[in-house]
Amino acid sequence: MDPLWTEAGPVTDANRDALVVDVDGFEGPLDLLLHLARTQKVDLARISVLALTEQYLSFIDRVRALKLEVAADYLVVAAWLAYLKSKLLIPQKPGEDEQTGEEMAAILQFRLQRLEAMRDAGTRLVNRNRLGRDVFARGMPETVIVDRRSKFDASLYDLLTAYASERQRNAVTTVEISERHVWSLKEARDRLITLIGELSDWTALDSFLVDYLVLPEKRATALASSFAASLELVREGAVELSQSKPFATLYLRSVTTKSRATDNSGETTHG
Amino acid sequence: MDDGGQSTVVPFDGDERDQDGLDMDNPARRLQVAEAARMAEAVIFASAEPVSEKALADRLPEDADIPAALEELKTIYDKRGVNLIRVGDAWAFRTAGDLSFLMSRDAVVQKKLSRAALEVLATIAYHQPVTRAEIEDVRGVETSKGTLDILLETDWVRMRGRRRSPGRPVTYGTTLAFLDHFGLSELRDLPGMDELKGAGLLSTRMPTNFSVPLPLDDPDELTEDEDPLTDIDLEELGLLTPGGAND
Amino acid sequence: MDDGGQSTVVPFDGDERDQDGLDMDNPARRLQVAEAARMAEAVIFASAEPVSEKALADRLPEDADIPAALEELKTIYDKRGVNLIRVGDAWAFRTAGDLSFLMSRDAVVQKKLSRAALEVLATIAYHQPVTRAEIEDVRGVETSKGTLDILLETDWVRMRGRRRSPGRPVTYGTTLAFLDHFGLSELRDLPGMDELKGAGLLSTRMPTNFSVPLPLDDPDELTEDEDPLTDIDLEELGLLTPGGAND
Repeated sequence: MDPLWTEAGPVTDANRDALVVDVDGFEGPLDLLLHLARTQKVDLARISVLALTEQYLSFIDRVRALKLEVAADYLVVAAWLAYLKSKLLIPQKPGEDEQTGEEMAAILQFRLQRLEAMRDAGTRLVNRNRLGRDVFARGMPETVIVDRRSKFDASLYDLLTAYASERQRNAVTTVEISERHVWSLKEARDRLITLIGELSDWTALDSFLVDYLVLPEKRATALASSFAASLELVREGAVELSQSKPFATLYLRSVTTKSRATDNSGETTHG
Repeated sequence: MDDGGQSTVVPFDGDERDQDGLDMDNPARRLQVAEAARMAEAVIFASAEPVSEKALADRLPEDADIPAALEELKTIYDKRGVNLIRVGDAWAFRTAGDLSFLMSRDAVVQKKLSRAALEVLATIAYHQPVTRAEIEDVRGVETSKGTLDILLETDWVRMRGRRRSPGRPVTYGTTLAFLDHFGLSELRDLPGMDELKGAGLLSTRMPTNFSVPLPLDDPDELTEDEDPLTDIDLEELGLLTPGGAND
Repeated sequence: MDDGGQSTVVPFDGDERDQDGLDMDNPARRLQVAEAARMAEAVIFASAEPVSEKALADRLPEDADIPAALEELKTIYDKRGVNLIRVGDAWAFRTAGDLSFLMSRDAVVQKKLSRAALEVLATIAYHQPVTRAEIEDVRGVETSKGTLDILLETDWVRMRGRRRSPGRPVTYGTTLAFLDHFGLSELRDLPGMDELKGAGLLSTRMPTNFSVPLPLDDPDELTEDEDPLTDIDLEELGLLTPGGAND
């Protein structure tokens, strides 16, 4: 995932800056979702994911109707939610080798709960008795007790910042900023994987991505570039593609997930 | 006090100690421990930073029973205006928490952590060792510049090493300074740690039984997707000195 | 111990006190003094300078009997590793005189590495084996011999060998002590370019030809274009006295 990113590093960066319309100060789509989920005023474990999906999509539609540019993160999640909604509404055909809507919904709930848990934990942490605010160390230390390993003092952070700034100072910094208004589908999918977790099972997303990321008149070309981007991801070994017949929906799944799963079980197999 | 991890730094006195750890009926031994406690007290008191048991061992006489001395000191200072606090494998005197109302005048203005930085800090603290990709997975956003580097700069967060997985990503964890700042003796003391672990919220992937959000009947019982803690887990939780043999 | 001077700051309870100064038979009063002692203890402990009785009076609750509290504290600490002492009209904690020998060992002042030294150290770590000229290429400025000498003195940097190239320049590398000090299990634990960027330490907008080298797998092994250092080399470099008799 990372190598894909750095390849397009500077360009992506510039683009990100241009696109960031912080949707009312939310820190990313998961934050927005958590906020919307709380408005349901029930335990996160009992929220209606379908209702949450509706809330989110209508929120995005409203923002877009105001002709405000919405950061791509939010659109990618909108695409995923639209897909989730379709899966929740249309009963699963038996024997289909892909995630059920219920499984996808459970993943979403898990992620919302986990984010909320980390937020609460952060709050509890800063509200503890803290050194230098509530509890204090000796104000008049008489000596510095050091493990006598070295009479020199430097931290890894010191070392790394020194190195980074040295290299930065001497690198010729010419940055090309190219203007693009739409994210490439490859970028979108990269983000999607970051945002929604690994797509471990066959997932059809392209049509939804295109709906949310691209203006209607550009959908045909976007779909084409999406397909091209998918092929490239396949070539790089990042995803697998599957299509049952010509013109049928394109399914993709992450390859890294599988290899990581293998790795966790002990042996690393390089493939 | 967990004696297990500490025995590694005290080389000689293992055989002198009986089952109860201290043979306090022996007046000579009692005096010896009291004297060691005085010395440990002086050294720890003199320093603003936590003093490691190794540093104490370096300074105190070879035959000093440091764990016993610390135990005694800790008891002596328990109800006082200044307490002896364990921070990882180090010890420090800190003013008692209930007196914070008195101390506010000494408070140095601390940089307020941004919400994002706090979230990243909590994610690192509870999930460590954790990679940047995993932090982003928890938060659903990329970590912007000025978040991780601020935490590294405060010296609450450090790079721990690399994950043994494809790409060998760098892992992050917290420091002794983190424990010291937030008044934690070890990571297991993190607020809500056990409940969060029990609820499966500290895993990078959704636990298989997650869709059943019923509270556990017996929080001590392992859930289906939990493995019993291995030594490596315990090390990570700071319950065991890395490499240290249990006694 | 001089009670006389203190009675002036205690407005109301003069008549409650008997000849011995404190009416310690009264349990409520005893508790009150103990609590005041706790507070005084915390305040004096945390203060960067000796604390006057007036300053204590400003800070502690109005009804606190400060002379009694200080008296009690002084008694408590009298035989301890740390004593409460009077400095003019103020109070401070000090290591007990008979234990000062414990402090003298720490007289070594830890030196901070200069920015330039840190940069050279980092350059050596990432680019090893590296010659002085190559360090210069990376840094864009000349490296003084003094800086290299300091780094050799840290024991984090060593001369590895000589490059098989004209002039046979000395190659530098890091030591095991380097890894140990910076908490790395191997050189490859040093974060790469992506990770430096991800941590916010390196700008994400670096030129496309920019790269950070992969540190050596095995820093102990000489690379193909390195010769080992001979005794003659060491003599030339002034690391070995001719004849080798002296150290």
